[in-house]
Amino acid sequence: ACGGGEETSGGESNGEGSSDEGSADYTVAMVTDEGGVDDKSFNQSAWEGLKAWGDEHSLSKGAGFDYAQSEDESDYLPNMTRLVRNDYDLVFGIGFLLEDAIKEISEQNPDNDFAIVDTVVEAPNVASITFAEHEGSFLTGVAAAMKTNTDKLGFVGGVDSELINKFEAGFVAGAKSVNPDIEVDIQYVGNFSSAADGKLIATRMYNDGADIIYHSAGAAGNGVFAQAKDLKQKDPDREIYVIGVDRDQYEEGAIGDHNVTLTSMVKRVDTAVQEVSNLGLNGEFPGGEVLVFGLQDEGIGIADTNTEAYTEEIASAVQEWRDKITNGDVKVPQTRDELKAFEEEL
Amino acid sequence: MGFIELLAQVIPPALFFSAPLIFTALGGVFSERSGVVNIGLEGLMVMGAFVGIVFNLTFADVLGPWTPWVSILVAMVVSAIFSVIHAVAAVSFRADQVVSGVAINFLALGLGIFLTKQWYGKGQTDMVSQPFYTTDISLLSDIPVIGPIFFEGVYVISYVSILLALLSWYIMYKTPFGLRLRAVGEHPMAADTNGISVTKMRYVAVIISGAFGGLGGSVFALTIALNFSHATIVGQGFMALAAVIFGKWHPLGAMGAALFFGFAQSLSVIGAGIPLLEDVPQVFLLIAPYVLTILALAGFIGRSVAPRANGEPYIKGSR
Amino acid sequence: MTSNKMFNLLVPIISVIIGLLSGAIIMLAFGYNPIEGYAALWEGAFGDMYFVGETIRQVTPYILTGLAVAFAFRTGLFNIGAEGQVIVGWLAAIWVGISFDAPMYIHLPLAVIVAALAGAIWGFIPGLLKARLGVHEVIVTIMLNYVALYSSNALIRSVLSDNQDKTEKIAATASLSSEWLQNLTFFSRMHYGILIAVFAAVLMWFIIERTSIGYELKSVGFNQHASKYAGMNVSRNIILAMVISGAFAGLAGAMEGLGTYGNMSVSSGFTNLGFDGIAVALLGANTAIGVILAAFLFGALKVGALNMPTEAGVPNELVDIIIALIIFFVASSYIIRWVLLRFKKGEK
Amino acid sequence: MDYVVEMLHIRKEFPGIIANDDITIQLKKGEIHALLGENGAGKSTLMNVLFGLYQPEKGEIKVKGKKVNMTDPNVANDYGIGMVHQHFMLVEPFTVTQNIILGAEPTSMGKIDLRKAEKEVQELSNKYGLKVDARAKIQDISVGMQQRVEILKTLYRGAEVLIFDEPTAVLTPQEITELMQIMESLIAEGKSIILITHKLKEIMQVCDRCTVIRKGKGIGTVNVENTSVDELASLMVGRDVSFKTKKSPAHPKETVLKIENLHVKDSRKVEMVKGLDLEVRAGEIVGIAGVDGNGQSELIEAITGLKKSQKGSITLNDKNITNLSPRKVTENGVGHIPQDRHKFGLVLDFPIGENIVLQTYYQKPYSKYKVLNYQEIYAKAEKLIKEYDVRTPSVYTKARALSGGNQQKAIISREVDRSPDLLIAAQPTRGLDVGAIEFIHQKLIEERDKGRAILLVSFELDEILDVSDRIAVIFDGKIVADVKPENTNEQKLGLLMAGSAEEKVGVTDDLE
Ligand SMILES: Nc1ncnc2c1ncn2[C@@H]1O[C@H](COP(=O)(O)OP(=O)(O)OP(=O)(O)O)[C@@H](O)[C@H]1O
Ligand SMILES: Nc1ncnc2c1ncn2[C@@H]1O[C@H](COP(=O)(O)OP(=O)(O)OP(=O)(O)O)[C@@H](O)[C@H]1O
Ligand SMILES: [Mg+2]
Ligand SMILES: [Mg+2]
Repeated sequence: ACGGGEETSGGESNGEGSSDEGSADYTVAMVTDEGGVDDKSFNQSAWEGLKAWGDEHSLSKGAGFDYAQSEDESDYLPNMTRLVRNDYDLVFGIGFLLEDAIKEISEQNPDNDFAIVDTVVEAPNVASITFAEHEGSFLTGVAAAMKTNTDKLGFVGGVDSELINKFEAGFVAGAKSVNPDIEVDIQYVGNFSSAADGKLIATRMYNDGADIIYHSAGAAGNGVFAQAKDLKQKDPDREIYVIGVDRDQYEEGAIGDHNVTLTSMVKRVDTAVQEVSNLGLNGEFPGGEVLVFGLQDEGIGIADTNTEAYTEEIASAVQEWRDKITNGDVKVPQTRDELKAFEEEL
Repeated sequence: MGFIELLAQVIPPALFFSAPLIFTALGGVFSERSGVVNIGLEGLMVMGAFVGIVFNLTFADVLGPWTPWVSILVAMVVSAIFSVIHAVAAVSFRADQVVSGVAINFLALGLGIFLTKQWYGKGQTDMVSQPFYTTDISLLSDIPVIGPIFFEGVYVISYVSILLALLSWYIMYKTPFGLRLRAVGEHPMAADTNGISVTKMRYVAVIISGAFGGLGGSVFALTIALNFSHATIVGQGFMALAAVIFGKWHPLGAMGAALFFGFAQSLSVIGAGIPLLEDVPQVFLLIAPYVLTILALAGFIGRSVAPRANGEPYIKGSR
Repeated sequence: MTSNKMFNLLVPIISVIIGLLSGAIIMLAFGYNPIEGYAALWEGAFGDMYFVGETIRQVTPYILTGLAVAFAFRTGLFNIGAEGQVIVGWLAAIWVGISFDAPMYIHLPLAVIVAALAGAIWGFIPGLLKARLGVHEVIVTIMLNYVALYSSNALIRSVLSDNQDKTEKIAATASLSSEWLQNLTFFSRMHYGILIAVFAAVLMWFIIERTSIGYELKSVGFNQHASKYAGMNVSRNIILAMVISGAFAGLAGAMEGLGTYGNMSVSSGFTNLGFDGIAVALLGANTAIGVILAAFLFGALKVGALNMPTEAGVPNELVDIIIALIIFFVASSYIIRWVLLRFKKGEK
Repeated sequence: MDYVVEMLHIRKEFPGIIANDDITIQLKKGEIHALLGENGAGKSTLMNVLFGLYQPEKGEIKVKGKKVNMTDPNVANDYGIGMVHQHFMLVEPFTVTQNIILGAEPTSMGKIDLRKAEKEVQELSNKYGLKVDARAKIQDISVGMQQRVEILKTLYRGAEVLIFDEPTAVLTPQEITELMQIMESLIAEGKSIILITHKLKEIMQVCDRCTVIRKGKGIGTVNVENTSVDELASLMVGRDVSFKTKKSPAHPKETVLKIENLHVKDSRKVEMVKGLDLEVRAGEIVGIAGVDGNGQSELIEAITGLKKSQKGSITLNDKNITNLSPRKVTENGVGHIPQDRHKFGLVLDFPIGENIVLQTYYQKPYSKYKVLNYQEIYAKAEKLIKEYDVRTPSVYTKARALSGGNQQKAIISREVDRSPDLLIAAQPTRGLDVGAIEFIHQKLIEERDKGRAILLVSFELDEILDVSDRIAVIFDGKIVADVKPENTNEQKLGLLMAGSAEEKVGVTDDLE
């Protein structure tokens, strides 16, 4: 974890102080990717953060803060431009897909503030918000390793890319840290949208003996939930789980009286958005900086909603490893190469 | 992994993956056999998925485990009504049928998302609590070898789709209705001079395709996606259309084509976990179903000839 | 005959008006203010030079995919594969754009031509299969869309980048974007591609209406038997039609690659340019000039729609509904003609 | 009065044209009533009104003296009216039985009772001597059998009044004779018939009365007994028509077409032309006489390059043109009036002007550097439609909108205008009225006199005997006899065409 978060944790109190006068001076908007503002994932989370920020400063949607939704790739830049031209001081691009758009618009409008989530754009007027997903994934790996009966886990990724590899590496590292003999079955869907393919992959993995699957596959992950719930419905005694991603996916796991969501790796995009907005409001906009939100600053969390499955024992083990990470005792791998090195050291 | 195990791995998913395509393709067969081209299958599936999910969400508490079944029925009815738009355009207004099908696709998605936003205040619905679940079909699943492959952990609805294909074949080839339907698609004027109302037959056929498309869409939504959003139905309708043509406009052919797609898809996804195919770059597995289809067409399926009057509005007395 | 011409003009206009009116009714029904909604739409499409620029930027690929589909239709073929042809064209343009160094007068034309060629090859396959084996072009083009999507994703990742989600930006010498146009339109992404698109439309008109090649293509599209009897090579013409159609779609990919984005990203879904191209072509009655007009309508509606949620609180899906209704009414022109005739008779 | 059907003062309009203008026709029970008129006179329209396909603007229809409203074909069926359409109303991929029962299927428990249907069809077929194969698909049977299926269709529905719209246009002489017998047996069964035909001989042969219409107007009804072919013709056309084609003796010169030992297979890979030899010289018309299906189509397709031949040679002006592409064949000087004008002869959706240059569009002056010169194209078209009297609103009208006769004239103008050394005319007058036939025959002879070699293929023996200078009889893929028209007659030809061996020996003496 890097230092960016530490300063910002104080940001909230600062923001509150200035709420009265600041309202009209500093306005903030965000542009979603194709998932839309209600994607139950980071777009939604970001919007919740922005709304919270608005409430905090008694602003209303359209006057003070707003969002623009993109239908497809070609809409990112026009949406940004429109918001800038509507005099929003800070515009967030939510998701790494908006990287190019932020890059371009920040050059065109050097006097505006911009922020990008999930990737890094090097420009003096852009704040890059990233998350230590590998750390959170490490903890879900720990939880899964504690929970598994078959010593076989699954990881379903959306698209085989640097970002998703972070989830994969962290998860595997976490699991193997608990029990080096655990096998992790890894497969990528090829996209973030095909629930059908997600389901097919989950079918195979559960068939092959995996009992817990961590997905990082967006809407394709719905297929993983569908398959887990199906198996649970057929045999309620079977211990079968999914680990959610980005936000607490407890709701998705509900099946009758049971719930197949063991836990979720939660990215607090809302917190990040709220904090960066407050920094901007206070004239401390972290332009040109890369803010890494990690375990330490609660930018990454792990859900414990499913108290039945997510036992005390697991919780305490997870806490133990969390401390090791925040202490710096454990350095979580972010790539497959780093993972290899990590495993060798085990 | 043995061959049998492989089959046991691949076939049940192939079946569930195929079912929505089978339903929708059957709808396409009815419509096109009557001479109405149906590019709108995609839109009909969207409508079915939307209605199936919305109904399911709304009535899950009342209907309990029957919810998915009632949902697909309601989806059938609503999509059938929706398809009347295509029928009116294509049959009564003599519209270019491709154009009107494209309009159906735009309209269904636009309406579906628009209404979702109106009713749920967001671009996608919640997940349904009463989807379809797999079961082991009693007795049949006990058959050695075959049982586990075909009857363990399958959706009953998959078998409904196959039965429906058989039923469609029976209707189309054994009943007066079917004979008249095919006559209308081949030579509407001949049918007309034999006292068959071309308009009525085509309306009925398009409405059937609406019902089947709705069925396909809702089954997809209630077995696989479990919610409705703009990404629920993306291209399945076009795959169903491909199945119609691949299957040479024959109900059983369309079913076979849909099963082939399902099998290829299943194999390509599951293949990544099979030792033999593990080292094949993923992209080859991803494109395999589509390339296989093209090869199959080029290799041994060959020419498929559309019903003679497919796509042509019937105007009395023109030649 | 003159009344026929008047009808040809009147029917689409009336269709658009009815479509917009229906949209207004829907807005009213759901408690939105249609005037505000349409004002926002207008503002978002033509409000100032920036939006005009963006609209034109969106219109550019629509013209080309519209031409691709229309060209195929004119020759009796249905190209649902413009989508895949756009993707391969885009990929090819980027490939040339990032892997060469050459002066602009070589680099840019080369990138554009290679994109067209890539699209052409993607059209050649279904053309060949149709001509030689009678395989229905609709299935093959649908299948090739997926092949293009997944293969180009894999290529971006493995060949054009080092396992990244997108390629690097193309060299400036291969770029269609223009500072001049951007400054004129307050940094819109409008680029010189519109000239290529309009030129392509003229080219299509010329080929179809003015050349013996077009004569053959149309003839084969209408009646293969008579064409063979008249000494035309039916197979060659089917292939040629798909190749030209694919080349247009490939150019649309070049517009995106060399103009709008300057790179290409891994994508989990289609660009929809090809599918929208079907609607554009049909709305434009498969003629070159019609395609240009329809592309403008389509592009303006799509770009303007983005402004509706923010300005008027109207969900932008409403525009999809309006577009659908417009297409529907254009398709049903028979009934509009019929009503118009009644109207005229009544007058007399 | 015992009229079974009366159509009184019928008026039917189409956009821009009055197809039927105050036409009256009354059908007596038990008669065969001819309906005569030029192409486009309005005969089919009138009958479609009777059959309920069109609604008339004015006039009334009475069945057995009772006024009825023919709203659709079902009503017509109910009143016992059946129609055999000019263009067959048969579903090609269906079987004979399926076509016959379509719309009135016998069922048991919702399922078509095919066995019962086949039995009924067989019974009907036996009763009226209409031989059909109940299980064959339409696409696999001959045109003659297709027509019998059409007749059975009406009988199956219990028709008492039968309308035949140009039934003989597509039949061979044998089939026509059979049809006449069938009609007579139907009359004997108490049925009544309206017959549309352009062949006046047929009217004289079987009809009792004849109603003539001209340009949509009723001219009147005559008793066939009291009239003659010439009178009918002039009533119909409005002027005198000469039937015996005027022609001077031929002066054949050098050989233009020489075919030796030709073998051709059809699309199902069955050999249809089996070692055929033929010669056509400049300045003569050679008529190919034969029953349909003896290799005529394959012969023509092989000459014109539409089909590959397996063996043998085709020489044109001493140049080997065997298996050249259609374009090369055309460029070498072959013109071809195809048998099926809709399928091969025209691109129906092209304007008539563009159809005129269907083979020459790529040549100067119609195109230069691949750019079309529409001015030249349409100027040419204007000239030809004037010269050949093609009746069309303009050269910009789509070919589809022209009547068959005018479409045929357009094709002939195109083929003749290219001045081919060899002109192949396949069934050039099928379905045309006497006026048009006269015109076309005249054109063929004119071309002969200009020194062209002409190969005429026709199933109409009249036409063959009338127009040809030499007749080659084709049977089973070979030319089995070569006779002069003046040395033979219909009976002799008929025997030859049936492959009669003795006759063959007898006539081959005629070979030069
Ligand atoms: N569907 C139609 N639409 C417009 N006009 C038509 C249509 N059918 C026929 N007509 C018009 O009616 C006239 C009569 O046509 P009809 O088919 O009755 O002629 P016909 O006497 O049967 O000719 P033929 O001897 O060639 O069969 C034509 O000149 C034509 O202009
Ligand atoms: N769809 C149509 N549109 C306009 N005119 C038509 C149409 N169909 C037929 N006609 C008109 O009908 C007239 C006669 O048609 P009909 O089919 O009876 O001709 P025909 O000479 O009998 O043709 P054929 O020899 O092919 O049977 C033509 O003059 C033509 O103008
Ligand atoms: Mg007629
Ligand atoms: Mg005729």
